[in-house]
Amino acid sequence: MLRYLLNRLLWIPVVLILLSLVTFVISRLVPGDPVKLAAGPQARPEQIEKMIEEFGLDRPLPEQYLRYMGGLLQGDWGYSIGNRRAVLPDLLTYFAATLELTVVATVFGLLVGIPLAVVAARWRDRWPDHLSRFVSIGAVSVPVFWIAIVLQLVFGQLLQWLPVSGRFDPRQSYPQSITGILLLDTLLAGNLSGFWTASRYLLLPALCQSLLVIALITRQLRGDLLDMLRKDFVMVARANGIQERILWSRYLMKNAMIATVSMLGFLIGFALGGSVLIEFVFDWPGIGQYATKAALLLDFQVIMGSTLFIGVVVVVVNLFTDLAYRLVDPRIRFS
Amino acid sequence: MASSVSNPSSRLARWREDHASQLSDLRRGLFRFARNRLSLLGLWIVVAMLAVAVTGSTWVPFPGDTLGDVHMDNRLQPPNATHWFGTDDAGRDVFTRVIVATRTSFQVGLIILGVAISIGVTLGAVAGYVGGTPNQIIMRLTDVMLTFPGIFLPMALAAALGRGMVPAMLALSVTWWPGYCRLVEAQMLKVREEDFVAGARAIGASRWRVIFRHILPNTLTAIVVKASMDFGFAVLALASLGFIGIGIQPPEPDWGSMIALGRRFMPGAWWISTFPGLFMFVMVLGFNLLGDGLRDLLDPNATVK
Amino acid sequence: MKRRLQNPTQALVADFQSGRISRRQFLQTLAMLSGGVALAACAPAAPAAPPAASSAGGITPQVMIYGGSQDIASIDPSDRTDYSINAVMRQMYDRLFRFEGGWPQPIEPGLAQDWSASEDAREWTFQITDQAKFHDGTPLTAEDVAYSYQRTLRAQKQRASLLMGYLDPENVVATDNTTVKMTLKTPYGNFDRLLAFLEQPIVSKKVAMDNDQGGDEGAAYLIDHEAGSGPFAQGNWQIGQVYELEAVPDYWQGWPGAGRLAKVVWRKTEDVATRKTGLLSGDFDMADTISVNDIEEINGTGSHTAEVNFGLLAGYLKMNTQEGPTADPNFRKFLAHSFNRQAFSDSQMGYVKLMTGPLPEGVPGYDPNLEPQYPYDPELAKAFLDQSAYKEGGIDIDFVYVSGLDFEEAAGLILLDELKKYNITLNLVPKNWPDIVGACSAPATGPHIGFIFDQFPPLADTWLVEKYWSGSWDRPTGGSFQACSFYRNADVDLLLDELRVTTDAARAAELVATLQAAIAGEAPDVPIYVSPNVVGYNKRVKGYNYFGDISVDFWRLWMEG
Amino acid sequence: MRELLVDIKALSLEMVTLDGVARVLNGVNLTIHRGDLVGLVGETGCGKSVTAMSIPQLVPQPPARYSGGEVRFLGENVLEKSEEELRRLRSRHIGVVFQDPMTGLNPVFSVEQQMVDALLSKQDLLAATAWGRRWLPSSRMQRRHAQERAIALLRRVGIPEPEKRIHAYPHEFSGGMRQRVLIAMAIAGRPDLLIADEPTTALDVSVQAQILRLIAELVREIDLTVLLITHNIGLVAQLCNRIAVMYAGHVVESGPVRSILREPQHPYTRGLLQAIVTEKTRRGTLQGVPGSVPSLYEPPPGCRFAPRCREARPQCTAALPRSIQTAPDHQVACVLYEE
Repeated sequence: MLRYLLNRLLWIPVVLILLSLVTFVISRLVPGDPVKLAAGPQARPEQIEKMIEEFGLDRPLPEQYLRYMGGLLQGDWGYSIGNRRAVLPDLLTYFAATLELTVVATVFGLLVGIPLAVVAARWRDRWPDHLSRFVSIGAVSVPVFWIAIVLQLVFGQLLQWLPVSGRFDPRQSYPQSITGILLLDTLLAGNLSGFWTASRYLLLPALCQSLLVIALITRQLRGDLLDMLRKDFVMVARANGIQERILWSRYLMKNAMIATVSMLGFLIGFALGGSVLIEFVFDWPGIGQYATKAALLLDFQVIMGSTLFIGVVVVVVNLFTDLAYRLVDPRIRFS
Repeated sequence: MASSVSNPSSRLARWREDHASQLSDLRRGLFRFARNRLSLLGLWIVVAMLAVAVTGSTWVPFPGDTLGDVHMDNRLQPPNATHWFGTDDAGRDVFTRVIVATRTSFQVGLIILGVAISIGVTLGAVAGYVGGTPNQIIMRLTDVMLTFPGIFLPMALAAALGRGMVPAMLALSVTWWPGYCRLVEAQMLKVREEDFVAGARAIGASRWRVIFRHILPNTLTAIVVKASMDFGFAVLALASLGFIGIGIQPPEPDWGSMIALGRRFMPGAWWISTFPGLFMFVMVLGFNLLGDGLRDLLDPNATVK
Repeated sequence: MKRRLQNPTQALVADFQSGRISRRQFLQTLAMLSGGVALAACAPAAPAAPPAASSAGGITPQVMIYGGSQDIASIDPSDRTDYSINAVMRQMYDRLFRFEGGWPQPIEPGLAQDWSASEDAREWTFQITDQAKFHDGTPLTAEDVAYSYQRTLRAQKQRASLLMGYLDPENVVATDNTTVKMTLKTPYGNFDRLLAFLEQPIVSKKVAMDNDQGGDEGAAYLIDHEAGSGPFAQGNWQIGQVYELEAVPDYWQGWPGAGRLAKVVWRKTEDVATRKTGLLSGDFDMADTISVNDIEEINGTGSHTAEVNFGLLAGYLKMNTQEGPTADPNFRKFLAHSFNRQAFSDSQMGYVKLMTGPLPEGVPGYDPNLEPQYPYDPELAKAFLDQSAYKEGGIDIDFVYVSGLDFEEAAGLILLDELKKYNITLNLVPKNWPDIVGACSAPATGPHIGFIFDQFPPLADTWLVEKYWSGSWDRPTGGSFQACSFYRNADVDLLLDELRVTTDAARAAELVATLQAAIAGEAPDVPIYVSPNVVGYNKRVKGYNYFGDISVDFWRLWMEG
Repeated sequence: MRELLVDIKALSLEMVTLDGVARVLNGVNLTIHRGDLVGLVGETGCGKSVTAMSIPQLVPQPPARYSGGEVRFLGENVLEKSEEELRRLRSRHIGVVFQDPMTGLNPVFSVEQQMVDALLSKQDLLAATAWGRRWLPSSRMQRRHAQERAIALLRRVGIPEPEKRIHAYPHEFSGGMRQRVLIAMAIAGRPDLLIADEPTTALDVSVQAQILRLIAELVREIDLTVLLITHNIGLVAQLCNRIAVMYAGHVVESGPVRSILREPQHPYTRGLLQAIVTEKTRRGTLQGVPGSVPSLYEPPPGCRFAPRCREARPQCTAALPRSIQTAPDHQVACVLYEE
């Protein structure tokens, strides 16, 4: 276990170097003149030169990369030409919102997806299976930005049940930031009405984002369960007279949970990937929105920073799911 | 059995005999596929969409509306007998534009996957066949590319490459290959150990000949299944970029940008974005149902013994 | 358009802008008037009299939720770009002048109670009030004013550019506690208007220096902390999440309305439809940049108003006068007369003010009777086309615009539809803004036609120089997007050189008139329209008065309960 | 006469697959008396396992479908029993040991949990002690009790240090040990019948012998009746007292081990026995049965062995041969003995 952990940890710098190389290459493809944009329309030559120097764009590429890497390691991820702020603190702020959305969406997805998968496997090739198949394939097929708009239209504008944009009711006083995750912040502050408000704002975006998770978990887990059903231990359990109900709720459930844990990193990655469009539509101040705006503004330090940051998050999440999987699966835990 | 190789019927017969087990697998698969109503539904959707894509521009009521005609005196009409899906903010017929956009979607889907598969298969073949350091380099790069979730990377790349359809397609293509690369590499590693490759090498076939004649055809089915699923996703991804505002080229209609445009007129003129979204959903659903059915069909574990 | 001329200062400014009086007359009269105005303005702030007019009116201060279309990322007084940032800076800081009083922008005294220029318009002296104090309680002095300008000139960011042409940091000095003196590099008669437009916020020198990190003059701190003396102080402020302004009840200039606001919450909502929905559902009391498509719906509610005003945000089809078919003036005129303005106006529900020449209405010297005015006229267009080398058509030209802006796309589609008749293909090329800025660097990369919006101070020289002076694009660092016509006319260049330094108002007016005619005759661009500024608000909101900016001045607003 | 435990009469079973309907069992007759040790032999795919698993009704339906005959266990037709009755039958009366010990235990539960559950289930106590009720004092006592019994059982099947090993997870056991665990679970309810479906096929040769010895010991000690499924006639010869030979869904010959080994009567049985290498086998005389098993989708008419039979004659294909008693307790289904 320790050796494995060490091995994985040693790999991380290599992956990070490759990640930063990819993002660096992309950022150097940026055409036009972001510096000119940053300097403003009436910029004078000395302003532009000063900025080019500040960004180090006058240096040879390898040197630029080394400078960039050096900055990364010291927590200097450059600064945004769009909002004039340092990239890393902004990434951390926006990430809290994205994290909140992603975690809630993943939990949603699991809550719906796992039962759907179990039902599909239990009644294979019967109508529950077909239904779950249709739901999961439908969920990945629907353009997420479109369904988001439709939900806004229906629940926000026609029924007026739920708010359609932002994170919190502007009429209530905004919770003081402790973690940046509003659900947690309001709970920590004992602010139940705030918690309720934050949940209402979270509901629609999380629902949209969970679609992909539902789809993936249902298809994958159904397959895993069917594979398990073919295993002899199911037969042994039946031969020992263990009731179907207990077989499913106790034996297969645990196997399914372990299979789910092994997929968790993958799922969270997917949910994160969906955040770009969801945040765009719901005006959710997260990393997806930050990155989208940067892409439209050719804010290259932010493009680089947010892409890299998301890559790092996925690497870390994968590492943690791997560890979690190793902790819950006795086959690996005790070997 | 006739030994004359030139006789086509006997050649066919011999081919059938040689591939008897594959053929029977295929038969079984088709049976299973045909029994699955959802897969069939997917097939029909794809066929119908393809027909719409190919013929659409010849029968839509207002072909000019996709070529730059504007009718500012006819803006934002709700659906009616003339304009089944209503008109948009430039007075253009939404039905016409939705139908014609089907063709665009097919084109971009094909191009994106074509480029991605070419890159992925080539790199995967090299990695899987050559092994060693090249394999390590290619596969680590693949891992890294797969680390970026969703459209983060294509978005960054498309933005960097500039605006319009071509950069967007290029960005999607060059971020889409890792899946194929991994697939082909895994298949290569598996297949190259098998006997017939050893046999082909023993009779002195060149490396590349072995790759192209013997190994790649064996990975083809896996690629086809993946591609059929990916097609819908490629269309979705491009529309997503279009929605954000990267990768559109008016007056050519595009579902993603139509939805984005319609969003400004919500909820009053709901029809501008509702119909393109619905069409896109149906098409992607069709491809996914089909792909899912194909996967079942070609997955050896899925066939009942 | 609103012109409220009750106030003598405003009347004077209007006279000056329309060229009825010379700059010197203007300044002299203003100097006379300003004492009185200043007294009037200061009266409520005098320690003896409690300032809050609101309490007098008996209207309880309310919290206002404002739906803005942009985020407020940075509030560094030396680094401002977005309108949203200016909107809150205007509330947290005081400036030398105010101009929120109405439109066209009259200069009203702010911190500067009185000001004057030397004969050659190079030495400018400002008398600073001694009433103002920062939110931390320290009094605001001339030293803070001088420091604020120096700091911006040193930082060399964004809005500093216009100032840098006239000033170096050492040219700004505080000669005593209430006097600031600026010495310009070149004479400039309209310098006070430029300063008013630039709205340099006056920051507390002490706070900036106390928070200095490695010589950044407090930049890292001031990016999300204010150190100003304005009517509102910074409240709950979490970047990207929440921006709140808390009223300062005893603000030194008092509160001009019958009541005042207690607090303003700036709620960033980028999507235009969501902003409207939020307004109508009661989430917002007020929202800016409302779509013209939503005006009828909002006005139809009875409870809400969408107010349309036309300021100085003007859209042009800028044509590349150096490269491609558009280098031919006849072809440019053909394009100009081919653009169906009425159809475009229809596409914007009629909420446009079509332009007739290079300058928008509202800029002093604007000539409403200029010829030609580029009416839509296919016959005339055809005549110009026949004189060009492209009689037979068969060419492709690019129409570049900002992707996602539906009104720009509509303009492109209208032109595309028309040009098909002449066998000319118009490629609509949506680009993101930075790409356009980059492309406008040089004629070789510049688009054939670019749909570009310009906005300058209401000073004819700035408008004409930035857009039509060849030095604005033919320079080592490349041109700005405003000069994307790459216009070069030696005569025009000469006239512009003269305009920039002349201190004689009559000569200036003459030059502006000549320049407009000369430029319009060559059609380096097609002036299309002044974009409407639509602000929607609940009728409970009182005191709104358009003053040329997208956003509103919260200081003047109040809400009925 | 000893008690008749299992009586399978003319059992027919079909499998519905994508290729059509496979007639897997075609009128199988088989009897097992208490105390018997029956070896069920035949080639792969001949229906041995399906026949055996029909007794506790462990053949998944669908795809399987019983199309005729009956399976009587202690006189009652199991084909007519309800799911709950079957469950009791399985838990109390019949133990099953499967072929592959590697997948027979759930990898994510400890051996203890699985054995305790199995034991409680056999006493119908599992539902009452599971989930929410798990922490009730009575449940805990039941579980502790079951745990003690599980340790005793593990000790009995030859697992060293069972008190410690019981807490281990399946992957920590070798294949042989896992099979012992599975046997322990199978005999935990003191079943009337133990079905061992090729229990040693997946194991090393050295381990095979140990497992067989264990079964033999258990038979002696706890008076177990065993149905041993195997394709290894040698094994049957050593261990069993009766043999049933199956071919393509039909029992072609059955009888006492001695009788059949000495005088095999069905041509298939003879072929099978000739394929065995013994010390008497002379070089060059090793023979198998030529040809291959017929398709179950389109079985040949009449005797299914006829196409491969050296002694086939015209009437073989006319109808399925009757079962004929040729010696005491020795039946054969072949037209050769019809005269």
